Amino acid sequence: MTDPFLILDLLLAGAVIALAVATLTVRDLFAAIVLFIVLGLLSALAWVRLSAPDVALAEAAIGTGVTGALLLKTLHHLRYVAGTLGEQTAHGVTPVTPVPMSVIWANAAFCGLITLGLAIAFLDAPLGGPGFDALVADAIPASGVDHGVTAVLLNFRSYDTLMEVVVLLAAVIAVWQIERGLSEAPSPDLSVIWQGFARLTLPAIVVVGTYLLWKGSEAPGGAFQGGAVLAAVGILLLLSRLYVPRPAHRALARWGFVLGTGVFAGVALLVTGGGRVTFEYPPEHAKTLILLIEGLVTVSIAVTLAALFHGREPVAVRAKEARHDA
Amino acid sequence: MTPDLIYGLTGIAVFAIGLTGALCAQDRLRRVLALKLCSLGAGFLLVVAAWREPPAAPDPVPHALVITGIVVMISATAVALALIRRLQSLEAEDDD
Amino acid sequence: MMLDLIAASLVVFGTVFFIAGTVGLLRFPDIYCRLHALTKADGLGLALVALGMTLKAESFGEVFRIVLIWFFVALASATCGHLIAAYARQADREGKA
Amino acid sequence: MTIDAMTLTLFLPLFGAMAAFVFPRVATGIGLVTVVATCGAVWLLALEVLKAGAVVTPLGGWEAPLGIALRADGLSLAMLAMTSGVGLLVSLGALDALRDLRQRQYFWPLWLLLLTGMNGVYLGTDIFNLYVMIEVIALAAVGLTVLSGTKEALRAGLEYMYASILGALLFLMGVGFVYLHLGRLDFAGLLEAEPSGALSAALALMLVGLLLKTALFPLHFWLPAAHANATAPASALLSGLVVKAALYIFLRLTTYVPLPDEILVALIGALGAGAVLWGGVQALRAERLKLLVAWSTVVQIGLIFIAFARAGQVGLTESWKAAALLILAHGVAKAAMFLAAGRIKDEVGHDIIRDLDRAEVRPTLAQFTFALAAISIIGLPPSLGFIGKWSLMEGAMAAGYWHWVAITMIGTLLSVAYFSRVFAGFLRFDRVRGPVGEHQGWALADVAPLTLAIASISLGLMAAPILSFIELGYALGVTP
Amino acid sequence: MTDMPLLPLFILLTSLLASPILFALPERAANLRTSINLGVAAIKVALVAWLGWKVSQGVVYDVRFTVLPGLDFKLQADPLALLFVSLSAILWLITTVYSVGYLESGSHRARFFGFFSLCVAATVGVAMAGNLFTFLIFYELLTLATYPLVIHRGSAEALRAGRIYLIYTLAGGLVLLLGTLGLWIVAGTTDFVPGGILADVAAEQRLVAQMLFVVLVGAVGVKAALFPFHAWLPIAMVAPAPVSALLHAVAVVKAGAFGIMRIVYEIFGIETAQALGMTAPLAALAAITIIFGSLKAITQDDIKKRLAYSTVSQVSYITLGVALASPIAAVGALAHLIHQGLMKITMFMAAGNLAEGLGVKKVSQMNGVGRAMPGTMLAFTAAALAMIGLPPLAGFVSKWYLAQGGLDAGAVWVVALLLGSSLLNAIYFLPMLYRAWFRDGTETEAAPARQRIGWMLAAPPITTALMVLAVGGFANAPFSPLEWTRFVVAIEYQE
Repeated sequence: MTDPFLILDLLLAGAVIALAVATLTVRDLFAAIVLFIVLGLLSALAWVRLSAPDVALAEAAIGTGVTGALLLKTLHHLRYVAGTLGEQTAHGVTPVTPVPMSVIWANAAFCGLITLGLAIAFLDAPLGGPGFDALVADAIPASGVDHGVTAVLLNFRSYDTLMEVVVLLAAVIAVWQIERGLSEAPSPDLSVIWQGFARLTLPAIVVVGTYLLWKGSEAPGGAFQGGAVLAAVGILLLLSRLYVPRPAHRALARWGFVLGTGVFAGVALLVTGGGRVTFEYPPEHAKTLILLIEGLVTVSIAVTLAALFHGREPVAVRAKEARHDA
Repeated sequence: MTPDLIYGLTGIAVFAIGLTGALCAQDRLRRVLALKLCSLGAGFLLVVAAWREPPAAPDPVPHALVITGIVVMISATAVALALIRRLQSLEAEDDD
Repeated sequence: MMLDLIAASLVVFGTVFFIAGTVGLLRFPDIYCRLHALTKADGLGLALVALGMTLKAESFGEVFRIVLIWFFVALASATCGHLIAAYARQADREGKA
Repeated sequence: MTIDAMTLTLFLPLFGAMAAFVFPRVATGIGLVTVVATCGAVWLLALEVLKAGAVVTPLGGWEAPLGIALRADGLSLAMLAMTSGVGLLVSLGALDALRDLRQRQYFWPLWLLLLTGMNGVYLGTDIFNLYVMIEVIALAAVGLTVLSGTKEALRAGLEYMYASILGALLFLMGVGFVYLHLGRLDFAGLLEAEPSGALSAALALMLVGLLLKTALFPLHFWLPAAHANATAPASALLSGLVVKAALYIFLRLTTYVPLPDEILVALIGALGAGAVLWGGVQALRAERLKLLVAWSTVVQIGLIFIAFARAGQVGLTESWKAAALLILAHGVAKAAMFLAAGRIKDEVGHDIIRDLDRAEVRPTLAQFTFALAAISIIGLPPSLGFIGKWSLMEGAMAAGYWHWVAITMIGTLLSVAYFSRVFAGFLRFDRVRGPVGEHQGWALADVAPLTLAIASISLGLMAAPILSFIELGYALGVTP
Repeated sequence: MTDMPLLPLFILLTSLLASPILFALPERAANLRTSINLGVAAIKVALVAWLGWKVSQGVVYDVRFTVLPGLDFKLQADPLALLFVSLSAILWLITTVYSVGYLESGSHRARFFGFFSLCVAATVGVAMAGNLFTFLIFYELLTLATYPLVIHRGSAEALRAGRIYLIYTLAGGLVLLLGTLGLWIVAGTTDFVPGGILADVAAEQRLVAQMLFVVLVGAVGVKAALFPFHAWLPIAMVAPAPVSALLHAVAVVKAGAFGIMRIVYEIFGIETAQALGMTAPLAALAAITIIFGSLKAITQDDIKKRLAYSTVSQVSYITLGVALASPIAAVGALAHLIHQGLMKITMFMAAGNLAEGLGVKKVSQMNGVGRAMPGTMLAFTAAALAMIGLPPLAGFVSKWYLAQGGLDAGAVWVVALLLGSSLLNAIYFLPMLYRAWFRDGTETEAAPARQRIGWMLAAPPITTALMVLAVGGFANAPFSPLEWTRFVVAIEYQE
């Protein structure tokens, strides 16, 4: 073995695959979600090994952190509705019939075949092969930022990024639409200690989130990671009941969701003219504009993710109406 | 043997596991988990594809794509979970 | 050289505590004991590892960040431990009643 | 600030969606204005394309492959025009169909986001960008599917969501393989690609993902319930427009990277044939009107894939046009049909086919609209559907592929059979007590579907200009 | 030169545009509906007359626009088209009067007249189609527009009949589509050209041309009720009387027969068709249908069904005349297209009057109806006698030419066939006449149902009966159908 890190790589890879299998096979759903969270964190670690700290941060914060919170909240809701709170169940909704061994083997064989086919194709491709490396290197100086990933996200492929924020917007609209009038499972009664913890950590998280955002132009970090960390603030606030959404906040929330998208798209349009096309920031203002966009997009992402966690639109639902609506 | 090879195959395996789970899972929540595995596998593949033998820096474009993919995936997950919650409530009401 | 040795042994000690904590998690009979093993042993393990890392730090800023990480992890694990214990006790009571 | 028409077609609905979401009270007004304005933008773009053949904008000033370029040619414009045109009429139909304030205030932002996503697909030239766009479409479409809030709709919506996510992830995995092989993600790169294992895997993953999204048999399992249980305008959008986005990507991909294998081509054709037969039989058995219409979508998608299958075969490179015509025809006719079905359901109070003839109220205008749309979907002259079927059969016969001809004909007969069940329900009177008024149940809301249905028939007479238009800037083997 | 090149289009549009207006009219606006109906029908007759005048002056009409590259939507007004157009225009006017009277108290009148108008538009389109592609369009439109009329009564029986009708005709349409596509592929055009367009193809790919012949003629043979595709016609008789009268005597079955003419004369060319060896089997099939239809007619007790089987038999005279490949027989065939239309529409309207006025629907109930409804029954009698072929009535003229054509083509069996068929005609028509005039009606149950019928029901059959007499009696006058027929045949046979 030439590189001792390869042992780490192999261990990590083995753990990732084992966790993936375990996530789907472990009986208790709560355990499955926890295993999934561990899997996400280990994947993030692997991605750090692959020199992708931005991606690792995003995965840890959004793909694992916020997603994990969402999954657990949902599981809580399902168990509350089913009256199985505090039990270990293999199902959230419908009772699961035991799976015969033959099906399991068939699944394994199917999974193996897919892996095999894709692996052959993967080995066929040139590793470390062609890419955008040279193009990015050439274009970075004109992009207004120094960090490659941020340059790609907010300049070279800013269109994708705008649409990504649009996806987030679509999600929150859809969730509000789906959950209107949904009566909520009461959140667990968290003690004073939790509230103290929240009070203590919240300012620090805000600082970290802002730092990640600010740092994004030159080092790993940026709007999405920062936004996710700030969303954690929102989630903590919601869980600790330090903040309770009220119907009056609805309009503000709507503005909060569209703020980032609106400014992003607006800037993209405003810079046009004089031979410049959409999204073509004038080089002398590029950094300012990108920072402006990133800042506001961060706010929107944070608000949106927190809203996705909270779920239903904060409306005053009278008990009778809720019943009828459902 | 290089890290990209190891993690590339890992990613493919995770994707395949997720795919199998998505097709076979009986429980709604478990299916979401399976789909998350697929997305993780795809993330692995792109991160691996961006990797270059050090000291060369990796290609930032796939990294940006994976970040986008992660955000897209959480949006989709949130919607799916909202559907599951709502549906469960409706079905529970019917049972009453 | 001396510093390296101290740092390394601190990290190794820390790891030992981690392993002990993990064994406890797997082998102890009920949730309170497990929690006990996890929070105490892991807290100490983390502190030792962090301490070892600070000795190897290149700047004061790095030391500061390591300390910050330790502080928040300790805070979080204490809170979580409390929450889990409280939740388990509540569930136990309801089960008995 | 000088904004080009292409950007406008994308950003207008986006801003409209945001405005409609932020100001829910005036969402309807904002929505209508936006859709009309989008139609205007498409018109401007059409003028440019007519002049130049194809229009390209490298967004951010970064040329592909580093940046993302928007490109409009005849085909993409035909899709855009269909989307905004059908969208406008469905929007008008929605004015009446959505009576619940809360439904309305969510319908508009979701529908406008859907429009953004679809316009983005038709202008996109970068496969990762297409992935993001199909996700925009998916989330908005699921939101629309469950607009009615019924349990059935939610169940169907969840299945749809799973299928959508899985399809998108398969596509994303394919994108990963394309990057591995090529190091770039634009269409031009695909066109120059050397065949390899990685490229085949990429193509297989992407195509399967798209098949799942377009619901080609046997991956159609999610479609009938989703389209049947949504509210009528949502069904019209889902069935008429949304499945077309994935079909369009499929068409683009298979023309830039021709399907490598005869067997693969035959497989796609066989699946199309399976869709035609299975969907037809299911439509014959469907108990509810909207479910029948949804199954007929499965059939039509199968027919379109039969055209695709031929597009991959040597000497039949022109048959993509048949596919394009069928896509356009189905888009217009199916939107009309779902809106009409919704109107019938509104007036009669249910949409159980067996009991349609018990109704004392016969919304004749909506029924007439339904029948007109059925003419186009069955493929009777002179509708656009007929022209599409004609082109498909012409190509297949000229090349001696008699099995495709036979499948098409069987499909036509099946569709006659299942639609005549509905007509019988419309026109039978001996099970009603009391007089039946022919002119009851007419409403202003019938205008939108009727216009669509008439368009689906009369566009057939305009097939020649449509054909010459979709060929603009779309030459095979030419870098986009 | 022509001062109005779009005249054929206008003729098409009169009834096409009238139909949405008729649909939209409220049920109670009966007077307005009648005015529109009659007005449009009259305008159409006037336009057709004008067209006829212009065409006889040698003006050539050709309205076309491109639908697909190389494929045109084409309307033309050649003499053959004119023959059929004038028949449908005039009979539409008469039947409209009849329908107004017939449906006076019925329901769904808006829908009825809307589709009725659409049917006529389709028939006119079939007549004036300049190529097979256009023909196909209107042929299918005809199917679709007649379906709601067939099931107009909305009963379970009507719907079953409608389904059978739809399956037969749409399947036929699908086969026609197949044939048209095949023609388009092998010939590169679908235009109707006197003398045909397939001479070269037939020489090189004989088998392909033969298959094409079978497919195309088989497809239109469904509407022409050619054996064994005739089953839909008697079943479709559940439709209201005006529908049976106009559509199943004139529009639909004639569209099929007309299609056979177009295909044999102007797609294949009579010489090519003969060379392909396809005319003899077609003639045989026609002969079988003639005898079969007549035999079936004898066994029917339902008046309309008896008439329907008679139609099956009589329409095949046209096919026979075409298939004999002799100019004289062709004159007979074309003349029969007109004559049979006039005769059959008279009889159907009379049958409708019997049902309306006396509740008589079966042959066995016809005792003494002649005294109860003398006008109607006189018309019926004239038409029946003409149908049997009593000289100098219309049916005799066409049969005479057919027989001569048979001799001309060296097929002596045709004379025997015609004699036999006339005998069978007599067997199933004469008992009806006998019952009507010579049996005492007081013993029938129908008498109590007796009610007076209005002039709108009584006049049309008498008018058409007079026309039957006229076209037979003045067969050789200028502008009579027979004369015009000779003119057409001269073109088709390129003499």
